[in-house]
Amino acid sequence: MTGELQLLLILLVPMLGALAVLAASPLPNVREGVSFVIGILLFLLVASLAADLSWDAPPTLVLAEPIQGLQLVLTPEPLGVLFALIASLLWPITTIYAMGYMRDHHEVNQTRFFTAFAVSIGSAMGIAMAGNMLTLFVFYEILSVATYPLVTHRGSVEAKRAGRLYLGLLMATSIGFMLPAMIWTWHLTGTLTFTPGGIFGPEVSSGVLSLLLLLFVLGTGKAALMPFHRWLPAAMVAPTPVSALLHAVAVVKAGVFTVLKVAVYLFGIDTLASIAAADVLMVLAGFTILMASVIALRKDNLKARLAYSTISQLSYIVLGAMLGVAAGAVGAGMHIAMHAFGKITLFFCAGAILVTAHKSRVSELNGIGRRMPWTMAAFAVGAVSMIGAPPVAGFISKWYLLMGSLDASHWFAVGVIVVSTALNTAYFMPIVYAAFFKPEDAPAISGQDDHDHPDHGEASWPMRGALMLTATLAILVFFFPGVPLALVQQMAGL
Amino acid sequence: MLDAAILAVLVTMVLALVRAFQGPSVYDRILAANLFGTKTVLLIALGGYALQWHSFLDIALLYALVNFVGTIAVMRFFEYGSDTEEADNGGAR
Amino acid sequence: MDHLAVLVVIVPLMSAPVCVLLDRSRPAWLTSLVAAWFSFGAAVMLLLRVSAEGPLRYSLGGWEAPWGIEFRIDVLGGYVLLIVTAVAALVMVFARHSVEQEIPHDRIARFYAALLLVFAGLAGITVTGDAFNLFVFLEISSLASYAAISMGRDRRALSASFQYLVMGTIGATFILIGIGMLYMMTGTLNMIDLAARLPEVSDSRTVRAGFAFLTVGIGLKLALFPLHLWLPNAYAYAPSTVTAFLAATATKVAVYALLRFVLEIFGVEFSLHAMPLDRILVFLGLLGILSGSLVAVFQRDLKRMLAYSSVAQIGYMVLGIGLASVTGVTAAILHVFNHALMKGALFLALGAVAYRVGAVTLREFAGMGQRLPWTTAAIVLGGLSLIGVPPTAGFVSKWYLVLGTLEQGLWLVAMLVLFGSLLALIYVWKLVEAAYFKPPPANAAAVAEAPLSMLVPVWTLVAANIYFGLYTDVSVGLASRVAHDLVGGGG
Amino acid sequence: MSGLPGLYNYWIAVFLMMAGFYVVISQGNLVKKLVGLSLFQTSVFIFYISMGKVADGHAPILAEGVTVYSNPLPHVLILTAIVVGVATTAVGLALVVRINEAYGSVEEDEIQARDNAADKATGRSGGSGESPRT
Amino acid sequence: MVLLAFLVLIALAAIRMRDLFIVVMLFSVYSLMTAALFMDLDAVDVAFTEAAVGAGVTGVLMLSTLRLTGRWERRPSHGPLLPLIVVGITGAALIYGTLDAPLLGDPAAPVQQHVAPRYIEQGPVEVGMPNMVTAVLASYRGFDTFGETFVIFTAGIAVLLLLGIQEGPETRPGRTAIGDQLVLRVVVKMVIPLILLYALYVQFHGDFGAGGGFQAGVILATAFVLYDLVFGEGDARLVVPPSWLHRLGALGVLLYGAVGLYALFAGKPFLDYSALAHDPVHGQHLGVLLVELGVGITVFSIVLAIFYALSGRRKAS
Amino acid sequence: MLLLEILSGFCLLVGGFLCVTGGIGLLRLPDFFSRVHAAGLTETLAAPLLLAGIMLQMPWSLDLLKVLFIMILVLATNPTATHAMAKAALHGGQEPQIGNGNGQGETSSKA
Amino acid sequence: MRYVVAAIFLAVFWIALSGHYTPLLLSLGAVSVVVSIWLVYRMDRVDGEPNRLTPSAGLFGYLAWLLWCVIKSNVDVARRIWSPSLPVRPVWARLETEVETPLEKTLYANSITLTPGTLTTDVRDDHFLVHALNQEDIDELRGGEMQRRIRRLGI
Repeated sequence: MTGELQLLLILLVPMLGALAVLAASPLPNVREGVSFVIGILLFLLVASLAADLSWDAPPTLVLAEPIQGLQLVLTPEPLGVLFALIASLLWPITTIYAMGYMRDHHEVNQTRFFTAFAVSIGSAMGIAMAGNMLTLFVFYEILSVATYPLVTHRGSVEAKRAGRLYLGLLMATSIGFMLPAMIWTWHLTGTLTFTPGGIFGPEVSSGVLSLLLLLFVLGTGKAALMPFHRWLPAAMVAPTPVSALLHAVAVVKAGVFTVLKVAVYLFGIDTLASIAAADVLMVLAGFTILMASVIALRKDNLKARLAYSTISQLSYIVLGAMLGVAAGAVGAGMHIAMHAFGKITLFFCAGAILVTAHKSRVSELNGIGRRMPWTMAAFAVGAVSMIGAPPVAGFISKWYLLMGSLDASHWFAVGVIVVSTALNTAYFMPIVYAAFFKPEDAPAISGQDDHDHPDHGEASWPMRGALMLTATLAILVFFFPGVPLALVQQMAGL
Repeated sequence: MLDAAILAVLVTMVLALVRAFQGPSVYDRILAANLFGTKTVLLIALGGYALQWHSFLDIALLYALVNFVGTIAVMRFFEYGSDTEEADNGGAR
Repeated sequence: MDHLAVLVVIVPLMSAPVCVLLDRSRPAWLTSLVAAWFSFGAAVMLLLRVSAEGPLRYSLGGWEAPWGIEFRIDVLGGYVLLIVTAVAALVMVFARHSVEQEIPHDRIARFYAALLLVFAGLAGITVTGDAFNLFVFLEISSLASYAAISMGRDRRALSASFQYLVMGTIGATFILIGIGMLYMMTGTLNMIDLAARLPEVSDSRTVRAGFAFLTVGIGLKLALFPLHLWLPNAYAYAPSTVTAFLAATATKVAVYALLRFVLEIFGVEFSLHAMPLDRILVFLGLLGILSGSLVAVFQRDLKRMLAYSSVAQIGYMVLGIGLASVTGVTAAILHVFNHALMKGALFLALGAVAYRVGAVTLREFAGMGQRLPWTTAAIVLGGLSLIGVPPTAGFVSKWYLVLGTLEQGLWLVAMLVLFGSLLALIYVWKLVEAAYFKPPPANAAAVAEAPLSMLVPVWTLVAANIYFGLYTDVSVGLASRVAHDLVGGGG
Repeated sequence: MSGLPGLYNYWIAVFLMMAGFYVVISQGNLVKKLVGLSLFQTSVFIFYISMGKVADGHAPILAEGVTVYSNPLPHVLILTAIVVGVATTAVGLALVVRINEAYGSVEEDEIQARDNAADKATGRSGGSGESPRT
Repeated sequence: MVLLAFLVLIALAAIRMRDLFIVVMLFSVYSLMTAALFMDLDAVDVAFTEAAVGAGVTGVLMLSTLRLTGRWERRPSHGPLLPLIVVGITGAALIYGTLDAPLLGDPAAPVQQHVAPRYIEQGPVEVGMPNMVTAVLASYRGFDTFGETFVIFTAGIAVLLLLGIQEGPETRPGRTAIGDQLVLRVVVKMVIPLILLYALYVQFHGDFGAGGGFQAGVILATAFVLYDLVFGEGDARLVVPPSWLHRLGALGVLLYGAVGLYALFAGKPFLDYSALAHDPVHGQHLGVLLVELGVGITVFSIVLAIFYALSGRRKAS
Repeated sequence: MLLLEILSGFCLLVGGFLCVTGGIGLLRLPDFFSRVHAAGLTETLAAPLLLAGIMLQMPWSLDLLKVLFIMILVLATNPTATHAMAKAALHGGQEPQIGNGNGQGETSSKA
Repeated sequence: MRYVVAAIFLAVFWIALSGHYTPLLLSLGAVSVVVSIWLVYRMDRVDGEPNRLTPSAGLFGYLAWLLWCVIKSNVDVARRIWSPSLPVRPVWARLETEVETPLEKTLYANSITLTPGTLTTDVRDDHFLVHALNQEDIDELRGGEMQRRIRRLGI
């Protein structure tokens, strides 16, 4: 199989999968089976691509040429492959989880759900493999649109409001900032191809570069950098599998992935170091990390707390990207991978708790560890990963980030990382503690909670299996970080 | 002579126009307009002859015709009774 | 082969009286269909030939230009002609059921005749090489469109049509005055001849005034921002077929006329530099974009919403012309094409909805995603193109437009253009939300999807929207070629 | 009169055009608007015909002993334009008749008012902020 | 000059009057005056048409509309300021534009120089008819006239779409001012044959003098309009049934087109009449005759159809 | 020839005079019906006189016949139109102003 | 027969108008006359009021007489109009008539109207309503000279 064909298949498989799901809409089992099989297939494809890829002469697939001289082109590169690997690995797992979740939760419009899901993954693949900024932008926008029905899935007033905010913010930033930045870049350089070392020549003044960088990074609404972070908590009204895969992995990672790509391949790490705006953005990222952590601390709703945690974690990546040193970029790239395993586990847990125990608040979780030991154990693993303590995945990336900060002698960044670690601990550990060690609360005033299941046990097998799998992965990666690390270092040119 | 005649026709046209603007009744105006039309026919005939216009007589013939048809049309589509509205509307101006 | 140039107009034109003679709905439809497809085929062949061999001149009556009237098809004309004929061909397929439902049965044949006349008039404008002949075709199409619009079922169609008639006639008369002044100074009506003779007299006040009148007149037909008042009602209350056809073609042809006169006949140097038209166009274009989009946001009748959106889209085109650069003009011409695709798709789809449901306000649209899944999906895709979401055609034109503004360093303008896109996002999204996330009205009867003859044109256009968002060799290639011809390398 | 020097002819034509134009845009009665439109167009015809006139020329019909003819081309154009004018007026009148049947009025303001009232009644008012006038 | 003064006076009066009946009448008079002015400016054919159309047809159509819509205009509720400004600007622009215009009657004006001399010098030779206007109209710019015919046809379609024609005889009209006037009937009956023949004369003598298909069609229609006015629409519709009209109109247009297509099939450009006969000039002559006939038929039937449609409409109760 | 010219001049002068007279009458006379008479004045004699005036000047050609036709047309149609107008005015509520005293107008016969 | 007369009349009319006597135009003229007659025939069939006026010596005699009347009354009216005191005393009277056929009535009524000073305002079965500038005009009409002459025409 040639590389081009593989690339094409990587894009086509989820898209065709979406059609297959649509076609199988009357038969739920077939539909979900299709979903799952396609997920596996996709992962195998990505893995095989990654396995026999030569970085010197990557395959290039030209899809179209919407602008004269500017093609829609897919070219794998290390970071993208990493992103694709993670997304495609987690997709089948999420599908398993979703089967359990959606059925137990008696969701409607499941066909729409699985279809949009497949399209979203497909566009995430497109983002990952994008060979130039235009391609990335195209899939970025498709991803925004495709995830919209997932956010508004429930159709309630709240969901619609969230959907509006979601789409509005993402579209507004991308069309309002990223698109002009892109066009300006095109105007200045005549290319948008991702090139190691950047595309800007010396003739472009640093002021312009600063402005462009600001536009690019702020235009990436999916990176949830403050003040454009509001969509993420709002999007939590979506069903949990969505939150788990998309808002912990695909969508937000697409955002930070974009930032990283822009930083590394459009500006170049070295150029970045000389741009004033990079520092501004770094400060902004640091602020976001701290602010989001503080907010997370005050959120009682579990998914909201996780969402703010995500915002905070995403900004690590931005921070790393903006450091302007190779180690920072490596840390950022690693964090894309590492955060994914931890956060998806956490979301899986939150969903499992919601479906099984009908609890969504942190304050209700006292003693739940005894009823749902596996779930809460996985939760603990995820939490540790978030904090960045060994022996879980999060440690590795944080390590590199810290190294990068030190490398660049950015004491502000170092401080942010240290303080935020403390904050992370502060908002995750009490949950774990309460779940296992606090006594269970008496049921609230009866009658009010008709749907409460005081005698619930562990979550159903698909959910439990999925979340345990991801927790295990989070630990495994800590011990065998070879593949992602190699990829990221390749990217950073180390 | 011819010039004098043309002048006379023009003067008559002015007078007709004055009547048409003054009214007071709609019939006066119709009458004046009709007269004006007839005078135009004469004007074309005389003036055309004086200035040696080409085929001016065809046109004069046509004008005479149009003038007649126009007047008939006014009468035909002018329904009784609507004239009383004039009072309600406080004059035709 | 040569005769195709004239047949492309004559066939639909002469089919109109044939329709009247047939006087029965089915044969009339068939005649229209055949005529439209014939024209489409002819337009394709003409464009191929013209782009390969250069402009084609055809002297009508055997009298060489400037004495006789000539048809002159160049790439620009062929391009717009192709748009017009393609839309006509699709609309005619669509029309059969829609017209049978919306038009009283005994008038269908005449309605088709009117539709054909609109079509032939528009096609004629694009091919003629004579300024006055352009006026004649303009009037054929305008008169027929007044009638066609007035056939809408709402009584407001009548007042809208009247308003259009008054403003359109003022516009046409202004054009007539403008042509008269040009003729006065040059003694010719042939466009090429005019272009050759105008520079000698271009600093006379008469030519300047003529220029102003032509521009304002075309602006009226174009529904350029402050002169757009006729458009929303006319589009909103016309029969679906008519709305779709007019929205996709009429203003495009007016843009063509603007390009032809402003850039070719007067020349860039005169129009955009000696006269301050560039700034005026940019300013009005922006105002049009913003006001049109803003008003569209508050509309609840979907046809009205899209009509206001058309005002905004015209703003984009005019803005592009006003940029007076190759990129800007490319963007304008490209948007002519793309907008025809998206508005054609959207209005046809709304027509399909109207065919099944009746009215198309936001309220009726609730739950449409379940009731008419295919049609609604088409509307959503068309809407995405309207916003300019990649990979749709709308994105490509917006790209070039913003590129054009940035080339000139017009930062604010670029931002406002993109802001317009966001407004489009708002109104399109109101529609999407209603369609998918609101339950259908309780008393809504179960409806079947629109017949295939309506869905196929709709989806053809939707597919074209996506195709031309990805593969732009044809659309952008031709547009930029035309822009180079018009503006010249230096621009 | 044909010896009239200069541009007065044009100026008066312009004045007449503007008179017609004024009627079109200022009057609310639809029939009067149409009359104004016709006035406007007719005056434009004067403008055109004026430019074709040659001093001491004759009507462009071949005649013996005549060497100077006025330009026939404006005449041809205006013949066409007259037809266009009458066609427009006819369509406009037909529309007025239909409007009168549908609304019971041919006054622009009243039609507007009735539309607005109908909008309110059905609750379909679409924020028609701009009232189309002119 | 006097004519122009008349025109100004009439136009001003038309603005001020609020009795629409009078306004329409003044408009007819205005048209008539314009036509006289056209005569003075050597535009015989135009004067002919303007008189027949502006004063005749347009006036009659407007009057028949007024019958349905009422005579009185309401006082406009808007101030005249904005329109005045718009008009002022437009007028100023026009005046500005005329400042550099060639003087009236200047034989050296560009208008007289470029294209026109060929029409004047060659027209009678190439097309073979003394009336250069007809030569230009029907041959040099025959395609414009083809379009013009379609314009009128379109108007017919439009009016028929909007109003339709009530078929068959109706009851006699109500109490109109003409009522049942004997004198009128007799005189009209005497005049009509003359009008008919005159119309046909105009039709066939367009080559030589003022006139042509369009004018002839209008005059012919006028004859029937007159008949309708005096004898009532029931009778008129029996003489010329409405169902003929739109077909005739279509046939007229098609006749014109067919002449063009014949040339096209003969391998010449569309509307090249020289293909019609061996001798090109003869062909031109024949072609002009035929297309003028087509124009005449179309104009006659469409004008009459429009009149039927408007006048046959009953007042909404 | 001279005779013709004198005759023609006479016709034109008298015609012109009558024409103006009619116009004056149109202005001076008190009510609609009287004005009709004045209008008739200009049409019945003035028009033929004027036309005859140019006929007399013209060289012999078919144009003479045309002038004759115009004359006949004017003479045939104008009284008819005037008559129709008068009748309409009568029915439209125009009261003829009746001279004081000696006219015993039978206004009661109004339809 | 009527139509033949009419056709001849129209043919003369055509020849007078035309002035071109090529075979083509003459044949077109013939066609035109036929078409006109055909249309008139259709009208006659519909309204049942065919036109019977045929030119005759008597008619011309009458017209000559009428012309004399017209001249007389013209002078009279002109004199009144120019007279500073405006000596008009309009009257409106009923004029008993004995004419019968429509054509006679038309001719009579139009003749009355044609002579300035008198004006037919309504035509009834057995009387006209006549408006006159002065009583004398009415009196003259009542003298019946005009009516007699018209009846003598026998149309």
